[in-house]
Amino acid sequence: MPEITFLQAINQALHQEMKADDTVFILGQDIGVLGGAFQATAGLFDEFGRKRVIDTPMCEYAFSGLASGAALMGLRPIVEFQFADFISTGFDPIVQFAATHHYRQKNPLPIVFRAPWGGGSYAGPFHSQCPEAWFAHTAGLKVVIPSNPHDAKGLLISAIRDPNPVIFFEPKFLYRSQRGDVPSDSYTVDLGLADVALAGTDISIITYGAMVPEAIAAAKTLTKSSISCEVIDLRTISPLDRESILATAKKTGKVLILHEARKTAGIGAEIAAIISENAFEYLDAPIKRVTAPDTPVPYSPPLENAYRPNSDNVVHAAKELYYF
Amino acid sequence: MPEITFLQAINQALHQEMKADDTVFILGQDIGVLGGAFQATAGLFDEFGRKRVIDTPMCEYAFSGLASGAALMGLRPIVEFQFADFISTGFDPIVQFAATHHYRQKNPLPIVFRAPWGGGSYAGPFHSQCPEAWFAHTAGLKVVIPSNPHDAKGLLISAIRDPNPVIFFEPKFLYRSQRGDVPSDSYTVDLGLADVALAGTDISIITYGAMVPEAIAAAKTLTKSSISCEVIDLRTISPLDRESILATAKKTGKVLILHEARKTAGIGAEIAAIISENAFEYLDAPIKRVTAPDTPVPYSPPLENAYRPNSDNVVHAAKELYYF
Amino acid sequence: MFESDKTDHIKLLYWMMLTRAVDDRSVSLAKLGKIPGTIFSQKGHEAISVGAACALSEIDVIAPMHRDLGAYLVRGMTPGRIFSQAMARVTSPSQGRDVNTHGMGDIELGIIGYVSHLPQLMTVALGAAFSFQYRNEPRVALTFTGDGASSEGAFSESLNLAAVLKLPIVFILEDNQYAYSTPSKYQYAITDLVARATAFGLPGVTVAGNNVLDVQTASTEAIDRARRGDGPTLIKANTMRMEGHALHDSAKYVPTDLLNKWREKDPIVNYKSLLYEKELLDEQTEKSLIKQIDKEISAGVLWAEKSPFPDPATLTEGVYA
Amino acid sequence: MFESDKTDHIKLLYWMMLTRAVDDRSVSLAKLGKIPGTIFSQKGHEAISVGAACALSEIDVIAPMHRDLGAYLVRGMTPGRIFSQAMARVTSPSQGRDVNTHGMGDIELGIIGYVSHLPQLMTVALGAAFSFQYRNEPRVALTFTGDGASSEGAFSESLNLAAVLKLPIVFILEDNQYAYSTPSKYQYAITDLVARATAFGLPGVTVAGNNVLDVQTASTEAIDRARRGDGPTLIKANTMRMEGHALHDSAKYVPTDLLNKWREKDPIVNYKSLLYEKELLDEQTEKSLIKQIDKEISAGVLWAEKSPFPDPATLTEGVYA
Ligand SMILES: Cc1ncc(C[n+]2csc(CCOP(=O)(O)OP(=O)(O)O)c2C)c(N)n1
Ligand SMILES: Cc1ncc(C[n+]2csc(CCOP(=O)(O)OP(=O)(O)O)c2C)c(N)n1
Ligand SMILES: [Mg+2]
Ligand SMILES: [Mg+2]
Repeated sequence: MPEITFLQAINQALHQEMKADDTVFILGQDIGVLGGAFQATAGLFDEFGRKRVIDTPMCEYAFSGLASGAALMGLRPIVEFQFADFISTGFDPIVQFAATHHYRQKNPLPIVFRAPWGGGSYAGPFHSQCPEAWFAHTAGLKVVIPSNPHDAKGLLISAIRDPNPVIFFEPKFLYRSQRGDVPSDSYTVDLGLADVALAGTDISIITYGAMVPEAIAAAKTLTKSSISCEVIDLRTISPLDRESILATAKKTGKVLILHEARKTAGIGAEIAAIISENAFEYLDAPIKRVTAPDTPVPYSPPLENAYRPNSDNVVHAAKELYYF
Repeated sequence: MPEITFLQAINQALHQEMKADDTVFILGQDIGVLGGAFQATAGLFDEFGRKRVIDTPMCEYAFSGLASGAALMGLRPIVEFQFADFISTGFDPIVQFAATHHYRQKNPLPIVFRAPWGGGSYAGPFHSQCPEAWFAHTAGLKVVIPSNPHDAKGLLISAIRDPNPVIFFEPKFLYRSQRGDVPSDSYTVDLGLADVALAGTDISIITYGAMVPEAIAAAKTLTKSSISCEVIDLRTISPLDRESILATAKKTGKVLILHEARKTAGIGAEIAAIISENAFEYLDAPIKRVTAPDTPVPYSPPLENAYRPNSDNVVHAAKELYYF
Repeated sequence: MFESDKTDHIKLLYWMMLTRAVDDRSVSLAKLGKIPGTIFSQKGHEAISVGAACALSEIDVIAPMHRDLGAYLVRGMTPGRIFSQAMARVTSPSQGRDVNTHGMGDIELGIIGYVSHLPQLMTVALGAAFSFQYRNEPRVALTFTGDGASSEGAFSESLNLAAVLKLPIVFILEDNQYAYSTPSKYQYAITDLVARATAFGLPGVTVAGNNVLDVQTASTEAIDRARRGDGPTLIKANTMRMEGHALHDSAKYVPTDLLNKWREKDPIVNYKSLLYEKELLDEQTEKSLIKQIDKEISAGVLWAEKSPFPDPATLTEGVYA
Repeated sequence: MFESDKTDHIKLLYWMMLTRAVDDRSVSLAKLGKIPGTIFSQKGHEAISVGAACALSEIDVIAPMHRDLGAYLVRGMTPGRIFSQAMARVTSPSQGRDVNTHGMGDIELGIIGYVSHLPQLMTVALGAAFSFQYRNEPRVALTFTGDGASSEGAFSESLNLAAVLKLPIVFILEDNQYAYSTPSKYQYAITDLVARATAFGLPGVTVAGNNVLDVQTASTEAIDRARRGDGPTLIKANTMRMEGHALHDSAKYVPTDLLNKWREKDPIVNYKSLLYEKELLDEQTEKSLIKQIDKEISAGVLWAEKSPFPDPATLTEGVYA
């Protein structure tokens, strides 16, 4: 299997699905000739032309709504937001129309809303956001955040084939920093299933996205202290894989939840709630959340470095849990 | 003290603050001659004129942004959304500009974004929403949801005087159904402080908004089974009153969280997380959440009645907790 | 305009009368406490929704708003299903999950149900039009919006995107001079909203919204244009909302003079007179229309009332496909 | 236009040269790895931001976007603070919390800092204008936006709301023919964006955006109008973005011919020639300008480089006032 970057994996998934299914098309800002701000759509324009690779005007509201109408008529739109931060501009038609349509009208609505997501590159408060909790709290949407090239490709293909609106966030910090073995053929990774990224016995680290490598790095460090960590990569944020979450909590009895998004009412809160409701008797220590603080994402490197959790924070928190 | 309705309490707060401070003005749809869809602004137009009571065009985005500019220049805008459901249309300037401005630029930004909120009146998926978790997850906003006429008036006056953007949701189910003693003079109820609506020893019911009366009704029923409930009315949803939450959890060791909003990644999740992180050793039973399910708000009475938690659900869940 | 044969005229009249009858009956049902939610008044808008819908082919798609009952009926939604939607029954297009005309879509009939957020459906309609263009189908999307909704960003974005992509879509702006209680002068600062079209690069047409033939003619032209691949059109139809915004609005804020002036222009009364004048309608036909409509309405109400409410056990079904 | 005295012309030239110098130096600093974030190129836009800002009074307020470095400078923001913002230092207007020109506001200088979401700041600027009207102050808000941003709903809502409320505001649309890689023809379907003004009920004016005097004259008229209480104006300034969208954009998608054509129209070179021609500038003055600017830039860089980074311990401070 060839080793490729996270970004190439995304690009491959788009290529292959567009080739395989001519109802798939993609629209967004600067995704055509430019190939997208991050080159995720590179080559698509040359291969599929303006008909299927549409550089839109700047109008997140209208093109997000357009996706719903096209999906209703049997197409499979992929919408790219230039940054996840700009999904707030197209928020209304996603959370009101797309999210509720099937419940109210019973028509499938296969749409993928993609966006480069998250921080780590000193891009400031408006090019670093992690808005997944807004969408996880909105019934009717799926939310997916992959952590490695293999999953990125397989999950994106699943998302495109899914009959529901899927918010697909791509940790842009991993775009070029993460390489991995990725089958060249088309394949899927099921939505809704977490992955045991690392098996372990003492502490469960439940995480997703760009924090998965941090968790794994921390777990490696912790083995030196003879602490065995299980790392759960959620992959799908909504709906959550409750079984995997509860299984690991019951197994280790010590849970550390890790995410890059802000703490309050984030995904970590939901995971903590699920565990404290359903695996209370199995817990040997309080649940711990390692997350960004409740502030905007600051720009300056010393600030963003302090803002964004990393493997050191995880090691520290895991030790506290272990010696509780 | 005169007994007035929740709606009259809101109306009084607006009147008195506009009278007391001529930097306060209010804008929104149909709030002038009509007095608002629910009559919350009745009489303001006659008293203060079009200059300070502004019927805007339909443009939630622009008028939400306008509020920030006016606040920057020393005014105290109050924005009314016709329903909380429509705050998603003005979402972008609230979560991007208003929420982050002080952190980035250090200027106070005194704005109140008000809206009739929540269900219970068979108004369907788009006139019944409870979107507070979106805003609680957004750093830099305060979120307030009162449960009775007295607090409604005092909290609204505090919100207007607060130097930060405050999302102020008014349970419209209570507008006319809740009456209570309200001082005619101006007074404040501090933001950020929960209220012990009912003291008790066996079970803590942590809730807010239109669920407070349901919790109190349930608590009364439960006394017949000799179960003593403490009802905590959060009042401010963001930032949460962690001390009060932890105090009651530690006191009773059994926590039931109740809200009208959907479950996943709702405020209840954050409360459960706070407790399981900080009062783990005090818990005698798993935390329980009684909330709406993860669906849009359905219209048909049998569906909405099943969707929206009520005192029966609370009684049932509390008994389970009690006999755990 | 009078070249089309008699039946077409009778059909237009029939649809408008049926629209009003459904509206009137809904109001009575509401007064009887049989409708848990609210109802948006349709009076004054019948010629717009009927005229425009009658200009479409069966293969086309509409995305209506809350004053387009006529368009639903023309597309084949039965009065029974409309009543059952209002009465929150499981037989309704939203299975009792959505309120009044909200979410009253039926893809089989080429109707996209709307959400409250105005004019969000315009953006959805763009997508339907896009799919037709994408697949090279000779189909058209037609969507309605209001004068108030024209101030929302979504309105402008939609006109612009439709023009840039040259989509086969027709926008009908129902200018009834009010958005709830807000009159035009507090909504926009121009004399005629049709100017918006030009500013975004599509043709704009103004029609007398109370004249069903004018609406139909303008719609037909715009639809033909779209079908030919020549892109979108904005049709602004002038009318007046003759009742309150919704059930509980007494609309005291509307000057009586204005209402009186527009009462003279009732789209149904005037059209009927015109047909009598042109001898395209006689008393017997009118009576039989009334009778037929009465029958349909009664049957519809009966059917809706007999329809069950949704089972609470189904509450969480169907959030995902 | 040449009635104003020599110093005014020299000032305009000075501000444009300073703008370019800050821009150029920022690019070098970035190449040296001293700027963690990115930088938006300013080349081509100097006459617009400087001309418009120079038309304002001190009591007025600006809400700039990402190509208005000139306006910041004119309002009194020092090159040092601008460098320190780019270099993420605690002495910057955002105390190192926001990136490049984002959040580079200073209310004392009458500058409102922007957020990325375009053109959200237009709506904020409405509020500043509203406050002036509310308090009967003879002040004006001036805000800038781009051709791409004109497709966003917020743009249209802002024009409409400004016109309805007759706010003392001036909108400057910097039409540089591209929005990142997207050329005008995929952005809108009209020939001249100035048509948007009329459609929302405000006057629209087109100016040569590379001619600082034209920009200043048009701005002055619009500002006077706003100050008189006669409401908003949209000024569309034609120009060309001469570099990539931001630091790492090679802008290969821009035809070389187009760039060559506009290279001839460089706002600074041409203005300088004009001043020489009119004998309002001589070599000595030019040299001293260059020298002064060099000094300011060097001092600014030095100051910024000496400025500390923010202390991570302050991370969570100031979320609330
Ligand atoms: C985004 C949004 N804001 C507010 C509302 C509440 N609302 C419902 S109808 C209406 C007035 C609509 O006016 P117009 O577009 O002129 O249509 P009309 O009702 O007059 O036919 C308003 C403000 C809404 N539905 N959507
Ligand atoms: C709402 C929103 N969507 C996308 C972006 C990303 N973005 C930044 S600048 C830009 C192009 C802006 O074009 P224009 O308005 O013409 O200004 P210019 O950069 O050409 O001066 C885009 C798409 C953004 N800032 N805001
Ligand atoms: Mg109207
Ligand atoms: Mg541009």
